[in-house]
Amino acid sequence: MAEETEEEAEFAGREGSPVTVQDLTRPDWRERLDEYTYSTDPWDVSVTELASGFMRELDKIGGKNLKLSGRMVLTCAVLLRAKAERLGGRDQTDEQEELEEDLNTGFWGYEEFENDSYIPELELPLKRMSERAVTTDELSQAFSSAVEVYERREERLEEEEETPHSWGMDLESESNFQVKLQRLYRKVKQKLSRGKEVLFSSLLDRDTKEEKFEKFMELLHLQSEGKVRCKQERPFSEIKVELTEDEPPAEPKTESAQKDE
Amino acid sequence: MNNSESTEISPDRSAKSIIEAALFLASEPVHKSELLDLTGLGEEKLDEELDDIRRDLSHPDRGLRLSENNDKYCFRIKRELLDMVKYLAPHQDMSRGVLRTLSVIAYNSPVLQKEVVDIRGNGAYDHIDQLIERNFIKSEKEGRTKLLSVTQYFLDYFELNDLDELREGESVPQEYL
Amino acid sequence: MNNSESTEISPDRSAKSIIEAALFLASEPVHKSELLDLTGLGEEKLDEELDDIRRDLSHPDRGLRLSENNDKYCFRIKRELLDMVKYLAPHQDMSRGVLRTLSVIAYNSPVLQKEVVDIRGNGAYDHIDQLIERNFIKSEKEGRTKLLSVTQYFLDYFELNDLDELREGESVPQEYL
Repeated sequence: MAEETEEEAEFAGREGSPVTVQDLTRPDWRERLDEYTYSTDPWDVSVTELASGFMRELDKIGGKNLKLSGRMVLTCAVLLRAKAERLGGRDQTDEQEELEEDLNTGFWGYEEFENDSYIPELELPLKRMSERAVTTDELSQAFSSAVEVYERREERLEEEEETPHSWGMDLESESNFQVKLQRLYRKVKQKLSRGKEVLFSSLLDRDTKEEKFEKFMELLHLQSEGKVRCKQERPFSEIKVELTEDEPPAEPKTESAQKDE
Repeated sequence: MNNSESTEISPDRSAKSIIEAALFLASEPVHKSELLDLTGLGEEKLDEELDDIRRDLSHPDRGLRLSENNDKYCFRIKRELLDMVKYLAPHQDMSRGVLRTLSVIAYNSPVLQKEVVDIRGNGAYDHIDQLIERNFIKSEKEGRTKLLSVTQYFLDYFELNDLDELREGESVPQEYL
Repeated sequence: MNNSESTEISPDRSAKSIIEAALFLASEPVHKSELLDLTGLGEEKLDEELDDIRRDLSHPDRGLRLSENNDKYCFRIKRELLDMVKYLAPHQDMSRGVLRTLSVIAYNSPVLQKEVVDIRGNGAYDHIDQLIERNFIKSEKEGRTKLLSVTQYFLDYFELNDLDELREGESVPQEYL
C-alpha cells in the first residue's frame, strides 16, 4: 500500500473526481460520495487506503469530530456493501426494493440545521392527506407478486445450493455454509496443533479478494459461535486466530479432528 | 345562507356539517368520542346523525360511503367508483409490503403465522402487527405459533361478502391457496 | 333518483357521484377536462352538474364547498367550520423541515442544490427528494451539483400567480435573494 500524504488522503479511484476525507466534513458530503460511487467501480476504491487517510485526518483534529467518524464508518460500510453486491452479482429484486422502501429513511444519518441565512416561512394551505383504499384487483396482484417473489427466492436458493463455489455469498444456503464453517474450523484446529495461534493468511486457499472475503466471513461466524477468537494488534495488520479456551486444539492426527465434527 | 336549524353548541353550524368537515379533513378515521366532542351531541343523537349521513350517501348521486371500524368513522369512495377514479390518488393507505403480506393471509385465511413468514420473510412480523392494529386481521394462539385470519372489517373494506368472492376467478396456483 | 340520463359511459354511475368521488379522492384540484373525461358529459352538461353540486353543498348540513380556480375544482372545508376541525389535519401534508427546505428553494429559485444543503444541512437531500417526488420542485444537472427551481404545480398549490407574488411583501434582506 503506497503511503499518502495528509493532503492526498482520498478515495483511491480510477476515474471521476476523487473525494478527500476533508470532503466528509462538508454539508454536501453525501452528494459528493453518491456522485463518486456512482461513477467509480467500487472495486477500484481501496477501503484500507481510505481508512488510513481517515485515521491520519482524525489524528490531525485530535479525534474531536464525532460526526466525521460516523460518516467515515458509514462510507466504508457503503463501499463494502457495494463491493459485496458486486461480488454476489445479484440483481435488484423486488424484495430488496421492498426492504429499501422500509429502510429508506435515515440510512445516511440525518442532519438538519439552519445556517444564519434568512429563511422566510411559506404558509401551507390547509390540505388533507388523500390516501385511498386498496382495490380487490390490487390485493389480487399483490398476492401474485408475493408468490412470484417467493418462488424467485426459492429458485435462487436451489441454484446456490447447486453451485459449490459461490464464494460464501450464499449465506441463506444454510447447510452449504455450515459445511464450509466446519471445514475451516477443522483447518484452524489442525494448524493450531503446531502453535498457539494461526495467521489468517495461512487459512486462505487462494490469494484473491474473493477468497479473503469468504474466509473472513466464515471466521466471523466461528467467532460468534464462540469457537475461535480473532485478534488484530494494529489496524490493517495480520489477523491472528486462536481457539477459545474450552475448545482444545486438535491432536496432530487429523482423524480425531474429523471425529470431532 | 340559512343556518337556523343547527346544533346545541354552535347555532350557525349544523352537526352534520361538522361531521362532514371532520371526516373530509382527517387523514385517519375519526373516533366517535371525537365526533361527540366536536358536535356537542349525545351519543344517541350522534348515531341518528350518522345514520342520516349514511342514508344520504346511499343516494346514487353520491360517490362516498360512510365506513365504520371499531367506533372510528371515515368516508370512502364507493367501491363501484374506485377503479374509475383511483388514479387521482396515487397513494394507497397501505405500503406495498404490507399489502402483499395481507394478500397472502387473505388468500389462505386462516393461515399459520409461520407459513406467512416463510413466504414473506421476517419483515412479515412487522406487517402482521400493523394489520392487526388496523383490524384487517386477527390472531389466535395455535401451539407455538399463531393462526391468522381476516376480520369482518377486512370484508367490509373490500366490500366482499365472503372470502370465496375474493378467491373465485383467481388464477393463482392451487398450492399457494 | 333516476340516473338514466346522467352519463354516456356508465349507466349505473351518476355523473354527480363520479365528480364527488373524484374531488374527494384527488389530492390536488382536478381539471375540468379530467371531469369531462371521467363523466363522459359535454361541457355544458358538466357545468350544470357542478352547479347542482355547488347548490347541494350550500345547504347548512353540508360541511364542504366547491372551490374553482383556473378551471380546476376541489372541495374545501367551509370557512366557518375550519377553525373547529383543522386540528384534525395538524401535520399538514408536509413536515416543518421539508417546508423550510422548500422555502429556501422557493425564495431563491433557481438555486444550486449545494447552496440549499449548505443552509439546511444534509437532511435537505431527503427533503429535496420528497419535493421532487411531489412535483413541487424540479432539478437539472448543473456541473457537479443540481439546479433546483419551483414548478407550476408549486404555484398552483400555494395559490400564487408567480414567484414575485411570494417575494413581494417579504422583507428578505437583499443579500439572501
